[in-house]
Amino acid sequence: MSDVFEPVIVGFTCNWCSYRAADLAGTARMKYAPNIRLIRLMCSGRLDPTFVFKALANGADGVMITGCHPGECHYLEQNYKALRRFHLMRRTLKGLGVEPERVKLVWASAAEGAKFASEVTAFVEEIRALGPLHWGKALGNGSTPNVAEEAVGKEKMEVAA
Amino acid sequence: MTKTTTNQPDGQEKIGVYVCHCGSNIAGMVDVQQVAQWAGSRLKDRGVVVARDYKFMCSSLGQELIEKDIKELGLTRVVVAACSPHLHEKTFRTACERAGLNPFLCELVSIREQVSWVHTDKVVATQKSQAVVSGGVERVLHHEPLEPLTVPIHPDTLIVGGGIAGIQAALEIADAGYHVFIVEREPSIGGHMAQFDKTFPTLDCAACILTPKMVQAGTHPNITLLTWSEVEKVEGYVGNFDVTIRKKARKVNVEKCTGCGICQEKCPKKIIDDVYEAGLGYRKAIYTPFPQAVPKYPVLDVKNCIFFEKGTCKACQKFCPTDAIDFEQQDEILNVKVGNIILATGYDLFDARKVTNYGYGRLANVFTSIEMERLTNAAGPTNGQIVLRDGKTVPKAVGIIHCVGSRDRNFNNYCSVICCMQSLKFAHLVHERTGATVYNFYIDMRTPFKDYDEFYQRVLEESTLFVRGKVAEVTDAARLPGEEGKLIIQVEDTLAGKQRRIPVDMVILSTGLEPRRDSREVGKLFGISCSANGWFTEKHPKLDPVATMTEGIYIAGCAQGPKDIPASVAQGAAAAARVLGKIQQKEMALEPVRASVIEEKCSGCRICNNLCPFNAIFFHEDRMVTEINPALCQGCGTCVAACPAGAITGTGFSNEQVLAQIDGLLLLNVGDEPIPV
Amino acid sequence: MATPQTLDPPKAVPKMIEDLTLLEEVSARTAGVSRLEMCIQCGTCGGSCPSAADMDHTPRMLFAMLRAGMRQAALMSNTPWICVSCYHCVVRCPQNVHIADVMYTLKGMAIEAKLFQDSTAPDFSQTFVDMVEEYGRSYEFGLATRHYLKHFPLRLPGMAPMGMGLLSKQRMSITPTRIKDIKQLKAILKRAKEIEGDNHG
Amino acid sequence: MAKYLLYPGCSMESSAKAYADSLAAITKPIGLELEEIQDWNCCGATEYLGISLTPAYALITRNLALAAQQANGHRTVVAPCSACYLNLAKADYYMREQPKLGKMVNEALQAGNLSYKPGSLEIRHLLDVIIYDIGLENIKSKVVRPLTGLRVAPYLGCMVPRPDYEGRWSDHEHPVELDLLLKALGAEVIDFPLKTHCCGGHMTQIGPETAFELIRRLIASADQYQADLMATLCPMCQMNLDAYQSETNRHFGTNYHMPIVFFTQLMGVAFGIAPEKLGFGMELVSAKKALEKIGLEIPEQETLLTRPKKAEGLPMPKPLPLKHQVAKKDEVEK
Repeated sequence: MSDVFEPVIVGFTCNWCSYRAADLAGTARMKYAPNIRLIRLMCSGRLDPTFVFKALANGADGVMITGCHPGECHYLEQNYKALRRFHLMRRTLKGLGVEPERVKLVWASAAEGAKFASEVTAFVEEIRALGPLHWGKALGNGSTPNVAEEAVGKEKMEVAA
Repeated sequence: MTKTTTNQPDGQEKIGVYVCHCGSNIAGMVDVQQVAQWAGSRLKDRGVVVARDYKFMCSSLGQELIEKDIKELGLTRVVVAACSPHLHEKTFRTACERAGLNPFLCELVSIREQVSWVHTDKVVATQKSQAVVSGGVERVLHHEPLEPLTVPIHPDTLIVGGGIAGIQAALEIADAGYHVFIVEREPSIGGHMAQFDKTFPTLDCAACILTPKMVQAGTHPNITLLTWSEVEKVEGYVGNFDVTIRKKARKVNVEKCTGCGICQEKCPKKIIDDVYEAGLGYRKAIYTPFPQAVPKYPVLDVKNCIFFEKGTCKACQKFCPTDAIDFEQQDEILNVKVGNIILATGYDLFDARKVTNYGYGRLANVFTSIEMERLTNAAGPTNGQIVLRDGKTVPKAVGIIHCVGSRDRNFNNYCSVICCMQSLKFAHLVHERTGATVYNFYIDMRTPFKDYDEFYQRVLEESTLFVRGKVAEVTDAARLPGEEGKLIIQVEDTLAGKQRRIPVDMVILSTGLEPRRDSREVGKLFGISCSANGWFTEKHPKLDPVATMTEGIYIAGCAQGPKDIPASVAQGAAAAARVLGKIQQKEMALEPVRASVIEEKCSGCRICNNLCPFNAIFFHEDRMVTEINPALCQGCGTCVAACPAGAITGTGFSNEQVLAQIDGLLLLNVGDEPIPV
Repeated sequence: MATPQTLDPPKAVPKMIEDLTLLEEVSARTAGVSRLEMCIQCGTCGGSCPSAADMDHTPRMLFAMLRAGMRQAALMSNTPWICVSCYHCVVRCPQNVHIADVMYTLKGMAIEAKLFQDSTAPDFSQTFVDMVEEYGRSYEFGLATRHYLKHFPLRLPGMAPMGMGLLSKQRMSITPTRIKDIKQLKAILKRAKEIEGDNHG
Repeated sequence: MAKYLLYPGCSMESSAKAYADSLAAITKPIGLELEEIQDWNCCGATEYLGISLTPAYALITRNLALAAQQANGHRTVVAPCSACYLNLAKADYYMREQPKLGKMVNEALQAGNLSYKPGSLEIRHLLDVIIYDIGLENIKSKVVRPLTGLRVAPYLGCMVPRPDYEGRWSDHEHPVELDLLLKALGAEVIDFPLKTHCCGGHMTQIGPETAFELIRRLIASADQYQADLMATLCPMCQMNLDAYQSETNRHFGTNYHMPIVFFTQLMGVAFGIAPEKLGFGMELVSAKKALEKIGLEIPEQETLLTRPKKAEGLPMPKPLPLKHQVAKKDEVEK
């Protein structure tokens, strides 16, 4: 193994579009960086900011959120809510001293396997350039930092507002 | 097959892990034996009591393996690492169920589409597979046994749109013995097809094949025809929709009207008919759009009626032999209960005036395809004579331009499907009726279905001149001798590699199809989504083309995307078959991926109340708590993520499940110690 | 002992070597996002072009040549030089290819590779640019006389009345205007040329 | 502080002096305040872009950088010349579309201690500002000598309505803005089919035969419609059609006499400003005879080439509604 930093990325996908895009990338045998591990949600609107902070705290170096294109949400418009949460999350991360670029939002329809693959590879390179996060270790293993949890609560109020 | 380990459980849960080779599809890139071995030893503390790998888990032998372990080892949870859950989730859930385990205690994780097929390093791919399995194991620990929800299905059906797709669907369901409501916005059913003259590739007369179906729909005892009506509100959910329909005032008492047509004859107000005659002909203020209209009752166009404008006239009333004209008639609001809804709302035509370089609206003898349909129609404004806009001159040379407004990023970037064949049909009709020289300008000739290319061959035989090139402009600015008084089509003949200027007398623009201008509002009304272009989105583009993401709502015809008559009819029938299947079941099971409120935790903040696109969340003012209707909830989980009190939980995708999966996925990254639960 | 047989070397090398980097290079050197690779060969450009009759290849054909990697033939084509920048093709192109800007790129590449059939157009551009670089403003009188003397000496007598007309009507100045801070402009252009060289040198 | 920054362009000082003079004469009556960008340089016309990318864009953008410095809160740069307008708009647009280009250009500008943030200025053509900000009602109210009886061919040329990155014009092919303005001045505006076709651009310099054909098409068509003159808004168009008209006549053996004037000159006439203050007389194809027509009776109609009015036969489709709202008088005052 080389000494190149291999980041670990957690990817959140929507059951209807981006998870199917990942399936399509597979069916079409498109190659992309192996650093991503996917979690299937029903909708990007399901993404609780806690999930992102938890992933980063538990050793992920980056989080990729994927959902249907604006206007194409299978639940009509919930991806817009994901978009708003995404911006708030980036702001919160910045406040916590983490590069906001570690969280990325990508729209990918079920037909966009190629886009999904290239976005993953590109994001891995972006995170590689940022270097390891080591957030979890600094804050004690495994548990979501309290600051983040508080921020999450506050954020929810803002999203709903 | 290698059986790796059998552990004695020390926790309450006993998990079985099954790693599939999928022949060499997975085993070629992932060391499946190592994954199974690793799971058996490393995840022993997490409750894994057995971990196996097997050549084809989805085979009956593979499934029996799981069933046997459940029975013999008393497994309480199952994780299968194989292909995408979209492929075989149901297979393995069913296997569990057969062995007496609640099917929702099984988790399928993908190591094929998301690992072996997309990565190239076996060591890394194997590591990733381990992480994915670990994520599945952590997640499955938080699964709960679920029971599917069942709802009764009301046997009546609502069909919105009375074009050929809607008519077909209605007849299929009505013939099967169930009641159908057709809601049509226009005064008559028939849709666009009623405007056409001939239909490709057989050149059947459109009216000859459509009219019998219209009559059938109009007289069928199981069909309630609601023309000149629109849906205003849809409430409820699959099996139990409450629909509010506005029946616009016709100003004609249909109980008395015999459809004799005297009112239309006597009405003194003549108006350009923008709908049925595509602006080429006229109608009266009281009218039926065409002679074969179903129902036969006319509609009074209040906006253009002299009586409503000036307070005098009433010619229609004076001459009506049955006293059917009722100026006082008001809109009616109807409420109907239906179990399923089919949307067959059709399309709008692209507005050719937007392509200013083709001069439609500026140059008199540039026509659109729908105008051409009316010109060729024997019942049209010229009795089927193909003439210029002066109403008399027969053209000697005609240019037909394909792809107008389609396959063009300045307008619509999709192919409208029907235009090539439509253009060939016009080429044939112009040739047959005028003997004119006909040019067809195309980018690519698309004639893919049964007998279509044969029709192309026929038009070629008729000496139609085909020019491969997208027309650059149509102009009346003569530059060369022979161009004066003509329309000049300037185009690059791409096969000859030269710019050409071709003088013609008449230009026909084969305009594309567009989603209805109000498709987004209609989609919202019925709770379904539209593609970026505005077509209704089907549940699956290949395997579920007439269902939508909302249970109980189906789509058919051009509302789903551009298509020709055979395809529209097929979709109408397909949607009907789906609806009949549902009606026959009498009740249906819903996927139990639903959100619910833990009332003790709910603070009554109402943050979630406005987030639900399906109106499944309602608030109890008296108790100050929120509740979710499980039949309306579609399980997106937005409210779960938004609840600041953590009072909403989503079955199948609960916070605990997702957080545990994160833990599992990152197991290899947080030291090498077991994760505290 | 048999004489060893030797194979004759091929008498001629294949005439055309496909250069598949050409399209990419042209696209990369064009301002904005050229979308050149999106061309569907529909011919809207060739049909729209007011000067297509004088072109060796219609723009569409030229793009096919770029795709086929015909570097020499594409850069030798007079097509970009005949382009009048009327943007008819650009607004009509169904794929939104930046056709006019691709033409500018091809001119630059042709000059760089010294591939053109007739130096009139490149000279005109170069003379114009030289004057702008010198004065910061264009200098029509100097440009016209220099250009016509070199390329259309026979036409000059015919043009003279026009030139005299413009002069007498004060529509042409015999002396050039210079901007105040020409030093600043020259510094900017010097740096710009260095950047351009680093990119495509 | 003027509301608009003016980028005059090189031609306004020489070949298009009539444009500059007439513009100066009409700004006051219509209340258009223009402030010239200090020490602006040539935009490179259509030539520099064909030589080298970064220098060409740096040359253009220096003007935007200077304008932004001078802007003082106002964002609009007005260019009366089509090529200048397009080059400025194009640089601003492409630097946004392709940030790499913006970076390279700013690196170059750095050498002159300048910088420009793409998108910070709004670049508009003079006609756009007159129609959509000043407004037709306002202009109509200033007309004291309507151009009644003068048949004018509105001629915009290429680079104003195309490529139109910001969607400012009613159409790429048949925009109505110039027609509306000339009609407001009382002129009889012909439905000129070639109103946005090309005048030949720089081909008069490098391939005269190509250019002569393009000039012929325009003049012949305007002549066919019996236009008394053509009104343009571009110095290059005016130059090509006016100065090369006799050469074109000689080339084809024709005998056209089609005066080409700037629309601002006609505005001045309608506002009652003396022709000599408007640069009349500078055109090589004299507009004298055409101008004599103003105020005289309308010539015979029957031979005029116009599109047939629909009287019988099949009805025509309705025209597409205008994309933008032309400003009303009171809106401008706000």
